[in-house]
Amino acid sequence: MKPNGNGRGVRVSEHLTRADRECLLRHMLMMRLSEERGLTLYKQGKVPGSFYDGCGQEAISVGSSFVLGPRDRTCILHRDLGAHFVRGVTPDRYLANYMGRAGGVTGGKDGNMHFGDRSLGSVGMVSMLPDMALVATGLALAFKVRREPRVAMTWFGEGSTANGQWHEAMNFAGIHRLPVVFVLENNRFAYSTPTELEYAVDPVARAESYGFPGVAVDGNDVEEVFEASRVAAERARAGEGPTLIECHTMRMHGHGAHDDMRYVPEGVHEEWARRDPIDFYSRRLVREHGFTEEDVDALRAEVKAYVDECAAKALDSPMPDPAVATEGVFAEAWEPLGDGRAPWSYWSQDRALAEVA
Amino acid sequence: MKPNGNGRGVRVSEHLTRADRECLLRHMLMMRLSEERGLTLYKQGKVPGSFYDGCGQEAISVGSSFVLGPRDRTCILHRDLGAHFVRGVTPDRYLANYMGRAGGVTGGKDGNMHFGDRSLGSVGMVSMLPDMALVATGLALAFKVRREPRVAMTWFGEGSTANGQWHEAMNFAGIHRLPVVFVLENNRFAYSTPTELEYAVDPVARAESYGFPGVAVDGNDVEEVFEASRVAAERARAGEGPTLIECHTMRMHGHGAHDDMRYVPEGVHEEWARRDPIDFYSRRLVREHGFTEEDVDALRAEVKAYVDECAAKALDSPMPDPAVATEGVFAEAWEPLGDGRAPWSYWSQDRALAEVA
Amino acid sequence: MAEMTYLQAISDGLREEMRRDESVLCLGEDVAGFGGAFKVTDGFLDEFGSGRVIDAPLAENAIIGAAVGAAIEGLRPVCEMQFADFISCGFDQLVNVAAKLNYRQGVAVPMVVRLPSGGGFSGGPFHSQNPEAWFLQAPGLKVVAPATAEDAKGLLASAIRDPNPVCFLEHKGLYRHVKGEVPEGEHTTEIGRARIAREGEELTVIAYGSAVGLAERAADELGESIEVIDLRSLCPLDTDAIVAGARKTGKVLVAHEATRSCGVGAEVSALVAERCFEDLDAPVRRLTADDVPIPFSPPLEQAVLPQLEDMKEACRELLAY
Amino acid sequence: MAEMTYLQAISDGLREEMRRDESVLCLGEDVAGFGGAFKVTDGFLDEFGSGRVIDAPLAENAIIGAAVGAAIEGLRPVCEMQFADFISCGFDQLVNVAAKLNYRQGVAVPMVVRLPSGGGFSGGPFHSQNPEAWFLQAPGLKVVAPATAEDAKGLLASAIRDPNPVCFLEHKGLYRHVKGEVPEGEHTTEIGRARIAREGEELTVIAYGSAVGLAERAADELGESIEVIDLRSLCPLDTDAIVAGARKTGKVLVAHEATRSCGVGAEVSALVAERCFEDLDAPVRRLTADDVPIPFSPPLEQAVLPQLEDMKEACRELLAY
Ligand SMILES: Cc1ncc(C[n+]2csc(CCOP(=O)(O)OP(=O)(O)O)c2C)c(N)n1
Ligand SMILES: Cc1ncc(C[n+]2csc(CCOP(=O)(O)OP(=O)(O)O)c2C)c(N)n1
Ligand SMILES: [Mg+2]
Ligand SMILES: [Mg+2]
Repeated sequence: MKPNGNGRGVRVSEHLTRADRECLLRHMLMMRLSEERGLTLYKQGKVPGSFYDGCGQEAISVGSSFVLGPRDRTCILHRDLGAHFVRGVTPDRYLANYMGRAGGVTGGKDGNMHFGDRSLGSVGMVSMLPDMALVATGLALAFKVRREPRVAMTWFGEGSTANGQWHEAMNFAGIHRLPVVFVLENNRFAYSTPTELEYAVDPVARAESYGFPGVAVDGNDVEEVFEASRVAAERARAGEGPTLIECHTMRMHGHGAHDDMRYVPEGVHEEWARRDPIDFYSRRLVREHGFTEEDVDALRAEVKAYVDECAAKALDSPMPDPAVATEGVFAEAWEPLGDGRAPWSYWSQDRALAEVA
Repeated sequence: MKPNGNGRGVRVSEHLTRADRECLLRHMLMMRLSEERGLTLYKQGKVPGSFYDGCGQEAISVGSSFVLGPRDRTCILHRDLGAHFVRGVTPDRYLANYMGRAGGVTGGKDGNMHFGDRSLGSVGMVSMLPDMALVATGLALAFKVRREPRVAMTWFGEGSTANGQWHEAMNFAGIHRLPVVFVLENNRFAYSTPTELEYAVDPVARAESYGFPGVAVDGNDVEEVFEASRVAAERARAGEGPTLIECHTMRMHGHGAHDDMRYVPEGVHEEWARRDPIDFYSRRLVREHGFTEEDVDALRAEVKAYVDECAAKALDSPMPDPAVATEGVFAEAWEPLGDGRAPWSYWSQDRALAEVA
Repeated sequence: MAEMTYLQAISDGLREEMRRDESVLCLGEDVAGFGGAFKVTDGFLDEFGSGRVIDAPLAENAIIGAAVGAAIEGLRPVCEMQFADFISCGFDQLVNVAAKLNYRQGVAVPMVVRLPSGGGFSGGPFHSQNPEAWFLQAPGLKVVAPATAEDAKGLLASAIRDPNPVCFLEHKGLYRHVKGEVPEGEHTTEIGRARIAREGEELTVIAYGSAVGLAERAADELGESIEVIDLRSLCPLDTDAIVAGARKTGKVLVAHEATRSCGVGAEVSALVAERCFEDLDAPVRRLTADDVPIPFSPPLEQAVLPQLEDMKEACRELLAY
Repeated sequence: MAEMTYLQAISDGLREEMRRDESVLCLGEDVAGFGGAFKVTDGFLDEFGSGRVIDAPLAENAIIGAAVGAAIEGLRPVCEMQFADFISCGFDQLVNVAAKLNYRQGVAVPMVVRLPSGGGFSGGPFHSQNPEAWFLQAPGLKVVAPATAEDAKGLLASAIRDPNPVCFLEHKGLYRHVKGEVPEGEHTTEIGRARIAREGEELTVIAYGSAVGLAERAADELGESIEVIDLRSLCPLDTDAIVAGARKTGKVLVAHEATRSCGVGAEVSALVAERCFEDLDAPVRRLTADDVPIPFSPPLEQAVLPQLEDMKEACRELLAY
């Protein structure tokens, strides 16, 4: 269950309430069902361009972003819809963005997963990978310069670790011990390229040579991802610097909806399907945390109804006014990003307020 | 004597004849005396632009390049004049290049150390660091694709290891086990920047996470550098892939002639002066290899006379014809690089010929 | 001759060259096992093997830098940027290493960088750019941008045989929409020569890439005597053809999909201004994308990129001048 | 007012802004301990501390990318490229991240990239480049290029206060050779406004950076009534000033040190062609560097870069037209 796992993975967190656990499952379900809905809209020809999802990787973006406080900041990538939802984006604005509607997060300026809700503390990804690792490093630099107990979190795939900007981000963050959490999603492929053509040695091994810990966890176990992220965020907040968390998983869909995945060896999907993060966690909630099958089914039904509602809302959203096409190239003034939602019970009202103050 | 040395350093090579040892000392002297002469010409206003040298680092470029065969290829950097000399460049063409003369290696098109003699298998460095690491990787790719037992060797400073292109070169060379030798010259500073602001952990540690060995040697001991390079070149030729050789040393002059080195802590220069690579090796030749003081003095005198002669020749070289300024932007045809000089006795006439065939 | 799409013509030209010269090799992300994001190298791995069709890691400077080294040693690397937009990630190796080596050191760098460029299908800000003008500000690079299937094959072959680094802009919007008769077997098109796509007397539209078809369609629909010049080669530019075209009709519209400021259109306009001052009956006009990132949503993208109606309007205006 | 060099004015402007606004910080190679390769930030470390004057590792994408993140969080980073040429190594973060964030996401990125540019002192192919035209092909970047000490200070202050990424081109050849009276204390110069450097009636030279002084000297030595417009801001361009200048004399010479093809001169020439067709008495001419890498040796470099004699010759030709 934990390829290259380094044994540090905590499988059952002591920092989660029943409500937290339900919240984790809820967001994984919300991601899965929203992306399935997006794919349907794509097949119906309602999504211009291409379609990308993170099916099979829901535990990673949900489990890691769940540790964040309101004032923390994120650069969320293309397999990480769950992190957008955890931070407060609603599925309607995600679906509207895919459809290029005015109601999408970018209002039609950018598409698919290339968005971030500035009012929720998120900086929208660029396509060039892994550029956002440097941007997150810069956010963390600001936190350190101002001595603020805040964390920047960003994500990237294993293929992106071959790019020079990845190295520059790791090295810079290591030198200045910046409060940034790097979540590496090793989903076995970069588009069609298998890991043996991306690197000779698993990139988690590099972390130490940048001067900070690298930990490998089961990316399909949301609590294990949560625990590694919680420790990393604490470290960062305490001024001890970055952490590289490698989450082993498998990209269960094509790179994009057009990709037939011919290149994936026989049996790999089947093997990983047995380790579906949502089924896995649902079973665990029932087995170990006093949830009933009915609780889980009810939650799934509730989320499904909500996503349906959001899809309808997205479809009602109009196309943007062509006049905006030439607006906004330059900013009139700088304004701070808003704060993100922090659903983890740890961020109780007063703690959140205290932090904002 | 071996900061961060990993104990692998062989101090006395079994692969060097007396003539080889004399040749090593000769080229170190040639580098030292040629650069001193260049600096004089610079102070006399005969060198336009700036002046850079590798004073104190002579053992590295000489010791490493000495292992190369005629068909091997080099991307030589700005502290590595010795490698140009070992491969067959003569001091007059080096000095003429600094003075922007027609007789310089680039004929005035480029300056200072930004040259490489294509007829001697060398590709002239660009200023952007460490771009040549990728070019050398590409040379090695060609060797591997063609199954040729050839090696590409390149050099870079420790500061350059912070750049993304360094990472891309290491990663690519590691994935394809390319026949390339990377010589890392850790001279304690990148311009004025001390190592603690360049990296958190000494970069030699990264090699393993790229899938090939990293070895640290005393960069002021020419035989230790030679031995590490010999092993690395053998590895490469045998298809076993790259090696990263870190040579610990100290940049004894400023980054450029204009640099007063205020930033170098008290006593550091004095400490390293005691470990001057040329004095050190001269003493060793007398102590351990049957040379006499007279032999060494005679050699120094001979090299000095030769460099004087070369300087005169360089000064006789005319400025280039302005007409060439707009020529050569595009090539008419591709032509192979020539072969480099291979003075090491191992490259006996027949072996060299055999290799060329 | 055989009917093929622009995309097939690129594949065909590349395959022909790889068969003809075993030093030609393909290097890029997903070009081997997957056959390239746009399937240009589909089947190449099987035919030519993993030594000549190489899947690169996600590192554009590595792709271009390694190609430079391999080219110096006598291989003929054809690099694929998965999208032209990613050239910004390999920019340094391209403009400082590849472009300048021959001038500085007399070291020829025979390589091609294939750049799937252009928009029109909601690619958004990072999958729609037309970076060609950057290359004209980096002396040492040749730049070609075919508009037809025949030229796509011929210019790619010529680019591969050229001893210099050549940026090959293949417009994604033409991949499947442009079809034409293409010579089978070896076929080259000289780099540096423009092509008269349509003869006319009243107005000369100087265009390249996706703007050529737009101009032809506009001319047909307007039913006016409009000459359309397809530059094909942006560096070197065919100045003679530009000057002749301007002199012939006395009215010039320069059209391209790339953004406006300091684009190739500005260069052509400046050339005409310098060389044809006495010959013009109207101001040289430019039809280009606005100076904004290329937006994703169809109505926004259409507002930014030159459309057929814009082309017709610009022609009408100049004809009426 | 105080007499200072162009270089001192840049230091002075930067220091003033750092004193005025503690969110301003300097990030670059050797800017802290060493005070910068050209000593622009000399003494800054002592005055502002290591939290605001940061020596970066040798990694330009890191410098620009980290600045983007810091700017988003409300700092005002001033990045120094040790030489403008090295922007090619940070190009992707500049053109794809910094330039497009506001358009795509409504995220302002208030940062400055200082670019010591230009040649004339045997810097060679990698220490002499003028990359400004690249930036005009990357919508979302503002671009300024002062020619005087006063503007160097004023434009840097305005660039720092601007909520957008601004490329600040400081010409190394002007650092110590250009002196002038500079307002003490706070001083800003509006971005987007050209300046009439010299009044004249017969010919208008539109220039920026090092070409401005060249044009003024040429005008003086020729003793002719030549107007010299200093663009100062390249994006946005002051189109009104360009058009007015062209209309005033009917003859236009566009001059800059950057290479020719797709340079800013091409853009200005194209603008004049579009807007002033009826007003011109002579073709718009360009005086620029040739399209070659900038060579090292003095006779070669002088052959490539515009010289005073070339400027005089170009003016004479147009005056005689
Ligand atoms: C600099 C750059 N080059 C190429 C691409 C095209 N591309 C998009 S996704 C992708 C594969 C990414 O693999 P990985 O980093 O493992 O992320 P994953 O999609 O597997 O989550 C590639 C090559 C890109 N986005 N950026
Ligand atoms: C990409 C790039 N950025 C900046 C520079 C300017 N520069 C020239 S040498 C140097 C320091 C290099 O340090 P190191 O790699 O340790 O080599 P050393 O000079 O110490 O041998 C810098 C920053 C450069 N040459 N290339
Ligand atoms: Mg992946
Ligand atoms: Mg160093």
